[in-house]
Amino acid sequence: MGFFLETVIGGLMAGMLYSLIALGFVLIFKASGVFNFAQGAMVLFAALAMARFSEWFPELLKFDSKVLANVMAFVAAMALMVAVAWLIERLVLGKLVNQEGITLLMATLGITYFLDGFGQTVFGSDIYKIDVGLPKDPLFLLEGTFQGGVLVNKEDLYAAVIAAALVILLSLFFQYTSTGRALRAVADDHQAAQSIGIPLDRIWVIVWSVAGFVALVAGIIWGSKLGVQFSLALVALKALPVVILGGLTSVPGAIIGGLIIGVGEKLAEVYIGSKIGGGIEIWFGYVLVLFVLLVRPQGLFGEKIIDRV
Amino acid sequence: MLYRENGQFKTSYTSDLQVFPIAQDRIGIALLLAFAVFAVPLLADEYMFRAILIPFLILALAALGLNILVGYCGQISLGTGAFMAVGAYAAYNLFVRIDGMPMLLAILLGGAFSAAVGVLFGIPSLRIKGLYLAVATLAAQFFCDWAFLRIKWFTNDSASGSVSVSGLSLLGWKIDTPHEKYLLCLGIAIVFAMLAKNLVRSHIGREWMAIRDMDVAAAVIGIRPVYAKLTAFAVSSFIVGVAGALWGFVHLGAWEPAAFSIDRSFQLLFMIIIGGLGSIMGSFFGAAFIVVLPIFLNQALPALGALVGVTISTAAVAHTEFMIFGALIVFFLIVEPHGLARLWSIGKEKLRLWPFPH
Amino acid sequence: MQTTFPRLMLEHAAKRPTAPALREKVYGIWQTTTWAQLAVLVRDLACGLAQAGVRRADHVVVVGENRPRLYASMLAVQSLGAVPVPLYQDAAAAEYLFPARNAEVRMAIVEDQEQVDKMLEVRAGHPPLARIWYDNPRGLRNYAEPGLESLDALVEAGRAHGAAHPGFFDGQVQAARPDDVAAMFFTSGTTGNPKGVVHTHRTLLDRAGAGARFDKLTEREEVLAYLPPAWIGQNIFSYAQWLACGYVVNCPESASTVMIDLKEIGPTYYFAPPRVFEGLLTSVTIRMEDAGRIKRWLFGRAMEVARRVGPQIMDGKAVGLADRIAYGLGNLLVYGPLRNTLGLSRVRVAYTAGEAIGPDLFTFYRSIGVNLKQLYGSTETAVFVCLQPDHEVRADTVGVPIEGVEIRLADSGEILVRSAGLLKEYYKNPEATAEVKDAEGWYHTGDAGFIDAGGHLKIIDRAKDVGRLLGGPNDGAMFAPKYVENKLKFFPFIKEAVAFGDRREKVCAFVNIDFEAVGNWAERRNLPYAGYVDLAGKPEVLELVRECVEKVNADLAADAKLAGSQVSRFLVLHKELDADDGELTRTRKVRRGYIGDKYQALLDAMYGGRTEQYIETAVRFEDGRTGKVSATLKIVDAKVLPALRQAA
Amino acid sequence: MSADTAVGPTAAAAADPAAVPGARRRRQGEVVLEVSNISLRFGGVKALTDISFDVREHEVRAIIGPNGAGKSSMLNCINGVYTPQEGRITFRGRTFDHMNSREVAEMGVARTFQNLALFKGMSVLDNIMSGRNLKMRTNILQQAFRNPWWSGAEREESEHREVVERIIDFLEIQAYRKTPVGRLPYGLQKRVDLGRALAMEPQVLLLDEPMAGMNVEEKQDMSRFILDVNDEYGTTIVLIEHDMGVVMDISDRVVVLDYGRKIGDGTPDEVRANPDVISAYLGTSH
Repeated sequence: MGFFLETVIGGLMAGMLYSLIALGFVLIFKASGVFNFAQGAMVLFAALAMARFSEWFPELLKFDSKVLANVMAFVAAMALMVAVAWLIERLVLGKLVNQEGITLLMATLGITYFLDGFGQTVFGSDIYKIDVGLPKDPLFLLEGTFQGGVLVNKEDLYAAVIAAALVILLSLFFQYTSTGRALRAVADDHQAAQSIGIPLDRIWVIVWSVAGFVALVAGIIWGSKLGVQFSLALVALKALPVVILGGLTSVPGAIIGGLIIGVGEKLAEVYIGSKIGGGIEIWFGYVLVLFVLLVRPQGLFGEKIIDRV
Repeated sequence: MLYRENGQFKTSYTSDLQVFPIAQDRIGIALLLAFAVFAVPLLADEYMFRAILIPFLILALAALGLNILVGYCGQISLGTGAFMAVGAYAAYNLFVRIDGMPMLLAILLGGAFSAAVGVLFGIPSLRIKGLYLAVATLAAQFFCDWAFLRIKWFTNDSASGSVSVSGLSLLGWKIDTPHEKYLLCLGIAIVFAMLAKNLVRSHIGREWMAIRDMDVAAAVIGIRPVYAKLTAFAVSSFIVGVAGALWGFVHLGAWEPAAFSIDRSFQLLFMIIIGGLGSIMGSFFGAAFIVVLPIFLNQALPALGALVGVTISTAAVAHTEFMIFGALIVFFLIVEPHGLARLWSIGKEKLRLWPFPH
Repeated sequence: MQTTFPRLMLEHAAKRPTAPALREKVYGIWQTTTWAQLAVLVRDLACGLAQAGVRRADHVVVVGENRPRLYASMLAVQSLGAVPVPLYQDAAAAEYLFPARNAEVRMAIVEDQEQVDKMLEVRAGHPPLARIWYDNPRGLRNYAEPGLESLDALVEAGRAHGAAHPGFFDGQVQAARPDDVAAMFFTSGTTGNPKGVVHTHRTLLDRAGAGARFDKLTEREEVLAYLPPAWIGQNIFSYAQWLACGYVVNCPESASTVMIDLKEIGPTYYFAPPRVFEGLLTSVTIRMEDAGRIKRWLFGRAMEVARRVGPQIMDGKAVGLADRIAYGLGNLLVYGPLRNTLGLSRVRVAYTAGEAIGPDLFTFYRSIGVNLKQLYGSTETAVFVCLQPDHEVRADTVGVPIEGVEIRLADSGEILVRSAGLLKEYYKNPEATAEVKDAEGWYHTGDAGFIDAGGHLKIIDRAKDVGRLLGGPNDGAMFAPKYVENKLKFFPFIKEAVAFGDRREKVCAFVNIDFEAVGNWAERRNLPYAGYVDLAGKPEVLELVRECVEKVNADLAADAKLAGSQVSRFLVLHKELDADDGELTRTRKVRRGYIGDKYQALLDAMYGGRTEQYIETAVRFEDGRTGKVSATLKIVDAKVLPALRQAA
Repeated sequence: MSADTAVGPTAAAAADPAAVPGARRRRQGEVVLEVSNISLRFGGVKALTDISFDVREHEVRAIIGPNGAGKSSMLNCINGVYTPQEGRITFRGRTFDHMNSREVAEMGVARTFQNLALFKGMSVLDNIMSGRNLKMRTNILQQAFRNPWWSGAEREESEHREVVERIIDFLEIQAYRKTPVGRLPYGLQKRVDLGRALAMEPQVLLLDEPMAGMNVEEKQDMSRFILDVNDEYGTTIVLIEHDMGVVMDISDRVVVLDYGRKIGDGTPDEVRANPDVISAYLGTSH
């Protein structure tokens, strides 16, 4: 039982992080109808930036306050992500308005490759550390209930909390800020939004910046967990089924989807994987989603699509 | 400029329906083939065969298959690598488990298995569209990666998890020199290119394109989306599977699942984007481009660096390659969504109208 | 030629049954009718017509585009010894009425609904028109008019009738004599009713054969039939010579696809009036303007070379090696492709006729390697009178009298022709016939001209317009206004010209500038102008026109007979001559007399030696409003050269 | 006269609406298609409410109404693009409560679309050829191995090509045969759309605003084509238009919709006289 709970909790933690990345997807899809395959690349890029900046600033400016270094690195990285967002809007999306989803998807594939290449050219391609002081030591809960209690990694806990906070923050942002409402308007109908004078290009820059911010946070958390390396980009691939499961356009969907898949794949790994050679996390989420889609083509929380003729 | 079309009038539909209705084109293609079959073997050295020609032909074949699905039927797929893998491993198992199994048959059956799997993962495409489908195909990718890595049966319980084949022969003709391998691949590529061309210019091809361009209208004129999409998946994965088998058997000889990873899927997707969506010819252009570019960069960049006195590491080259591919994809999607093939046909039109611009 | 059209057709069918006789682009492909199939079709049609009551010497109207079944119908009519009367398919119903009555037409074979509607109108005014057959049933399903049937029905009926009366058809064909009437062509005279020009099998075939031998035509020629079949030119090239030589006639898919079809077929024997060639050239220039700089440069250079040596090479004259190479290169890069895109790659012989063709236009085609030649002839002469032999081609002559033609010049300068190809008569119009055909069988062409030193015929004008100068240095010299005007109009800057001089001591001319051409010219020189009147008055423009005039004068001086017609004074009119103001005919021919009276003041000024003259004229605008334009026109003197050779 | 000035059959055969419908009405048969009590909702929005009408063989039946009256939705129900929540559709005696596009097509119902739904990536020829797909029998293998010498697929292609060519000829678009549809002017694209529908050799032809956005000549041509189709092939025609003028000329009976309800049904004259129709059309009538 304790083991089960442990697994579930572990799943939830991982799920939270998936949601975090999924959130990036959803934001961008809602606002610009782009299925941003590059989200993973952005995570890697942001993490790389964060990691290297936090090394470079102390060297350059000759100080050794970790906090300061991290803060500066964070700000710089964020600025970089905004720049990236701006460039993507200028050079890519701006030129592909009103194109089909497929085309845009492929474009983001291009962006992915570019960012991966660019990031590693600029920041190097070794494994780097991010240390924002997340505690690494484990933590035992409910020791009373079962003997041995339930082991939870503190780092995960913090991460989950941060992720949750971010998710809530963004939902609020969408609900209550004017920009947020503008974003929703754009998502619902580009032409209409434009006609009531919402500047699409600026909105897109904002959205991509927000996505960049999310990517940065995700990057920091995963980075400090696994170390910053190319494989980070692949974490995004884990998040894809989450988005689809939740429904491309739904923020809560992204969160719940994340949790479902996080828990689901852990349980599956533990209870099924062990019997069939293990490592089934890689595809579990996808196959799960596949079956869900057969029932609900628009995902759990997505809107139904009607063809007008 | 080279065209002299006066007097080339068609007195029957058959002659009007030819793949190359213009005499000059027929001559051109004949010369090209003759060159590929007779001249290239004389000119190319071992490295050429191994590093460029054979990979080019096989990947072109795979791209061709993918193009049928994405370019003609408009169903995005990010799982091509998986279907190549299925083809390769199926062929492998047939080849090693059934003794006396002819190589070619094994390869074709590999394609057949791949087709079956393709249809299986294509089924979602009946309910779901575009982006959602992309994810479904990714499912295929990851599942197959896993299956061929973890399920020992597929790899014939080989300890290392890598498999290998040897003693290739075709109807008694032993195929071991690169030259022979090249000819084998060339032959298969040509045959499949022709078959594919026939399909896309027949009514099945029109059904695919109809679904791609305007699925509601297609349904209204009586095209069954189910049939159209699944046939596209089947044909596509069949060709991709054959390519996969060739990649394993002929190009690699010994391989691991990594040979068919998601990167392979993306690489093939890039080939058809750059080469030209919805164009047989384009698949070959794209493959040539993407096979040659890295090799070119590997030569050029360090040399360039040397000029300005910078030493450029192989890693750097690899990253530049990434950047260039990424940039190119975006560039083509924006500037010429129909890729090199379109540029080619525009050039051809210009030659036909020469000296007039239009 | 001891034969008739139907017999020729049957001979081809017997000799080369499977060879293509006609091709028509239908449903996207060139559907072929072999000679054998044609023979069968003609037989059925003929039997059908006979059953429907067609008798020898009846007239049957045939109206429509070039369609194989209409060709077959003409053959069928001829096989019965009856006379096909082709009429212009774009004419209005009213214009059919006179021919129908004049030829007592009882039956008509037409192309489609459009023509049927017109024929039904004709019938209203000419009840005897009892039977009408149509080739294309589209839109005619609900027509219930009596005597209206499809050609298919006719063929059916004919087949039955033919089966019932074996040997009937062949009997009819054998009964036909070469001197029977073969066809009647209505020429719209400038005044009065059109005249029916009657030709026999002999007359048409004699000329067709002569023309064919002249250019060594074979049965392998390909011809595209796109001009109205009612026009004798079209009839000779794609009917008479078709049967005489047995080559292939191709019918385009539709009016909108002629250019595409031309390119596909690539005819080897091509005929078109200058208008068509001009249209082609214009399209070339326009399309080249959108080309990139390099291409334009290449094109320009290539055309220079072509202009310089092209015609000589065409004429088989010796040219320097360097030039040969340059031309060869040009041929590879420009002329060849150009011919291809125009559909003229395979042309062996191309003819133009009907009106004078500008030298630039003419030489353009020859310089890019199209063997374009001129011929002289008319409906009455069954076209072939004079043709230009290869290697002896010039822009301002129409070639040498060919086999079987005698030419004489009347003192008036009028050209008289005698050949076996002359019309039999004008139908039911003996006096008109007598006017043009004298006792010794000379046909009076009504054209004035002369044979030049090289033995080539040179047309200068309609005989009735040729005048004489009176007094002055060249008293009594021949004055050919049209000839002068044409020479002037060949300059792109000059749109219209009117030359005066008959019974005057010297020649003076009114000139209309081409607003567009001169406009561009002015802009290139960034010469500002307010509008037509302003531009026409600019001294620079007058200078420009003077150069043209003097070039013409130099040209005329070279020719003893015409030296007197040089233009000594001219002015540039302040308004464009316009049919709405009665200055031009609807076919844009200048009405010299009317203009002379209207602008009397200007004429007087010119001959009165004044240097300028104020004029005010009423004009009618498109929208029917009328207004006045006024200007003070400068009168310019042009250099006149002495005649080079003394008159022989 | 030169090549470019010849007059094709186009110019003359201007439709004479006055005469032709008379001819047609004589050929009018019994009811082929009957729509009864159709109601359609999107979520809360009511697109159609309790619509009933019938279509007789060989007639030209118009459905008119202001924009947003639910005309297109009606067509979409008939050929199975939408599934109405209530109501039945009876076609040649068979009754359906929802149609499936394929079945509808097989039963011989074709349609054109309001805002062109052509296959952008294909030539005019291929677009119209695609309309033949139901009539094509050869299987994938035969097609893959097609060749000029011994091939059912090749023969099939040629046969259907000829049918299609007749349609191209009928619609007078010979000059554009191999042009990609995208490059054609709007009016011609409409013709291709019609051609694609005709290629199905339909018994009933649904036309969704065939003349929308056309200039006067184009409208004339189109009306002529519609009438010709109706005469030559006896095809029953159901057409939607918001432009009353044209419709009244060419149709035998007219249904009028407004806000998803039927407000009138009858011959053009009856409908013209109908007060509801007049009020519905105030301002919008052309």
